[in-house]
Amino acid sequence: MSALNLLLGIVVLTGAVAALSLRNLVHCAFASIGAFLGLAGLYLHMGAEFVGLVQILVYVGAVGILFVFAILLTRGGGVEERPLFSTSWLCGVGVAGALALVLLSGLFKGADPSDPAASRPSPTLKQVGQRLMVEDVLALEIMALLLTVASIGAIVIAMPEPSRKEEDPT
Amino acid sequence: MMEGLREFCGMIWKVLSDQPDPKAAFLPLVPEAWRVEVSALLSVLPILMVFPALFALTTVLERKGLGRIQNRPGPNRVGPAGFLQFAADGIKTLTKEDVVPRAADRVLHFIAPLALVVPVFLTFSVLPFGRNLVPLNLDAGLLFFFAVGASTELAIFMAGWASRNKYSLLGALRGIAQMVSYEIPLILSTLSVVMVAGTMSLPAIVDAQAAGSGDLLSRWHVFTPWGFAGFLLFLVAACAEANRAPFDLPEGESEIIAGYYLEYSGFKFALFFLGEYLGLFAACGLGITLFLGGWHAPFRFMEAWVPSYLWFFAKLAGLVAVFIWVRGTLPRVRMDQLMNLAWKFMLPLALINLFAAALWHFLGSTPAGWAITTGLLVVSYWSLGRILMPPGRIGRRVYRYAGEGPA
Amino acid sequence: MLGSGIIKGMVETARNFVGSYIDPARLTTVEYPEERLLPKENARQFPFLLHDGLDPDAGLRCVACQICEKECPPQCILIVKDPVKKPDALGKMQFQPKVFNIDISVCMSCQICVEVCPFDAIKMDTEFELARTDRFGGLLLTKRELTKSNTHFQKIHPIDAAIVDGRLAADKAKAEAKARAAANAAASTPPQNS
Amino acid sequence: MTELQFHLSLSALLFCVGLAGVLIRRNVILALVGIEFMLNAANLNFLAYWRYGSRTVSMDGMMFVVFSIAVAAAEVAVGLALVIALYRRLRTARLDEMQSLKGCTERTDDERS
Repeated sequence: MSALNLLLGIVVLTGAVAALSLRNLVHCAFASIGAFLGLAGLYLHMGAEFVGLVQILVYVGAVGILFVFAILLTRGGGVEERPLFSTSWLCGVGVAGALALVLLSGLFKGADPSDPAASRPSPTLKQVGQRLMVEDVLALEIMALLLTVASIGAIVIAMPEPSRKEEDPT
Repeated sequence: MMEGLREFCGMIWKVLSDQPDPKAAFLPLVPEAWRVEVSALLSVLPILMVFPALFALTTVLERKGLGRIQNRPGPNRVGPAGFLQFAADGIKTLTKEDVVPRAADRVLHFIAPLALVVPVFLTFSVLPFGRNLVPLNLDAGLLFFFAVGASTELAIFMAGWASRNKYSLLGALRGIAQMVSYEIPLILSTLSVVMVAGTMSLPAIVDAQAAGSGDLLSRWHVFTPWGFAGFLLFLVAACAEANRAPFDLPEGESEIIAGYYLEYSGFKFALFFLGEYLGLFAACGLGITLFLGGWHAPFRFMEAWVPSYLWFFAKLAGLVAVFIWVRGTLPRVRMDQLMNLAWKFMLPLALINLFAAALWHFLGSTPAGWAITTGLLVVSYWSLGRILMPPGRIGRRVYRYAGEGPA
Repeated sequence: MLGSGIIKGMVETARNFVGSYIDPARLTTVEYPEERLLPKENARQFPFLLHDGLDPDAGLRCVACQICEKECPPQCILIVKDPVKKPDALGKMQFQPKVFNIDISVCMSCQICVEVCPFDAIKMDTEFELARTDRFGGLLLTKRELTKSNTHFQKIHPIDAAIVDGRLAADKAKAEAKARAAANAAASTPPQNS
Repeated sequence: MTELQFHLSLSALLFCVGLAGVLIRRNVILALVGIEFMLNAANLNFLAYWRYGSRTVSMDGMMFVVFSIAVAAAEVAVGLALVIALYRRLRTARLDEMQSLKGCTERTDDERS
């Protein structure tokens, strides 16, 4: 566990906690983007160059911008005056905390998995491309279809409905 | 003393002339423990020095050039022929009061200019400036360029939102809409190069364009039908990405005053200005790398005389001059025209160009390949232009009071 | 075809760019502190007082009649008459102003003082470089600062100056002829009984 | 703690933070952000097992992450479109105010404020 890894882990966790607890929604969005960037750093540090860069491109360049736009479109730009958390927040935190306890205890109780990968795998982009385009090409095609359907569906859902008055002549 | 000077000059010469590893001249002088840090510093410092200097020079030359285009002399007061204008501007911006609006979000207002400039500097790290002169030879260099470049949109939003000014927010939203829209044709036009060269590493793409021993002219991608079309698409999209005229809607002075950096003054404003120009340089550098042969000279024999990085910077200057020329010529487009151009014209054309590049990959540089790809691109350009701008819908403009109007 | 207009425009701007280096007539800009345009004949900034000859005191045309002071709409002129008469350019004894002040922060450049002056003693100047480093300095002009030579007037308003000089010369000639006739008619009579 | 354990525990914590956010935040958009964190935690898990597991030569973990990121992008696009459509209809983006399925379509005054 290197210092850089630890630092990136702290960035990710603080970003995530801040994103879900800040009062100003735009700050939440920026904090979540910080967490995504930290994750991208972790991926890059693990040697997954392609995935790390895709993480930046998708999460910072697209998803973060989408969050910000959605916040502004739902008038969430200001500071929230009303309570942030639901009345049963204790329950939610309890469930999440219990899950964390279970996961962590399982993680550290089991046999200590030693690092077998002494050699750093760093697949070249060509290998990744071969894998995507040759072996997993069906999954890729399905993914392309899914993305097309999702984008068309998103446009259809978010399109303004024709106002009732125009529809109804009465 | 003289001996040391001569040695130093020899070292400089070793760096300036195209060495296999330019840093190799310096590194043996450094203690073993510090080599990694010094090597990184030697990679980073030239970028941090050369490009801001280029920015300073460009601001003066741009203003002079625009002046000449409008038949006026341009700045000519400070220094010889006005060439020290950038120093005056710099001193002015640095000593100005840094105003932060009371309602502004102070933290984000402070971070925004940094969040713009830092990624732009990072994009330079994958560009090959010369033979063996690439700071970071990434396998996915192009992906890195776009991934890092995408985060400038966030900085723009940050600036616009944190200022708590409706014009700032409008400018930021315009900027994001424009950059998101033009990112698609930009990436698609570069993908044609990736497809033909078969790599995303920028030095490898440059190598793919080197002239063979038998070639008279270099095999630059711009000299192929798909490369030419891709280069034009790239230039237009890069112009929009860099928010330059005629796509400078995010800052449109006549409509929203200065857009997202309306509430910035002093040093922060200077940082935004710097970031904008550095973004332009980075886009030009990418265009040179992908389409104009990178640091290669047009003819093979020229590469022996002139160092490779000089070719790169000469091409960079040429491209920046083209952008200035376009800025001096075209008026700002309207928002709907901007979106129509991106989605209805450039996106289909970029996809067709990708198809043409695929055809080229199979047909090669044969007469059939040339004829088919050229025909495909010209026909699609012509028909898309007809659909987008049917002749007759836009008539000849008649001036009521001047010139050829009705008597 | 789409894009031909852009190319046409680019050619036009390139022609302007190159042309501005080749053909200096294209550059219409006047680089002001070094190069100056001649002031326009009808330009008017603030009034000044005229004097004939070289001595500003002796040749002052103003006779302190105070018409301009009364007519001035914003009341920016202050005249204090000198009780002692002095000979003017024609040798006639006339009053002169002891104080003649114009507050140009109040003056609105209406030129009424010029219109009403029967002696052609006050005219509009074309001097426009009135900027100062101190805020209130140079706003109150005294007689010494206001008095300028007739040659200055001839330089800034040549057409007006020719008319005025012609009229004054005619008056002077008439006065001299009259004086000569009077001298010839009655050589012994003293000149001061009008 | 080994590298694998570090990454796995980070992933577990990130997942739980995201889960807590989904459960307790009243804003729909932040619930979506929480879901994104949970997805990212899963991605981190995949990559950690790929990198520190026994079969590093096969790129299965990476492929899972690539496809997962694509799914996440699609999910965010549709989810935010839904949020915007809901906002347009109900004029609110808060989960506790979206209660027409509870049967109380008439909101009382104190709830509306």
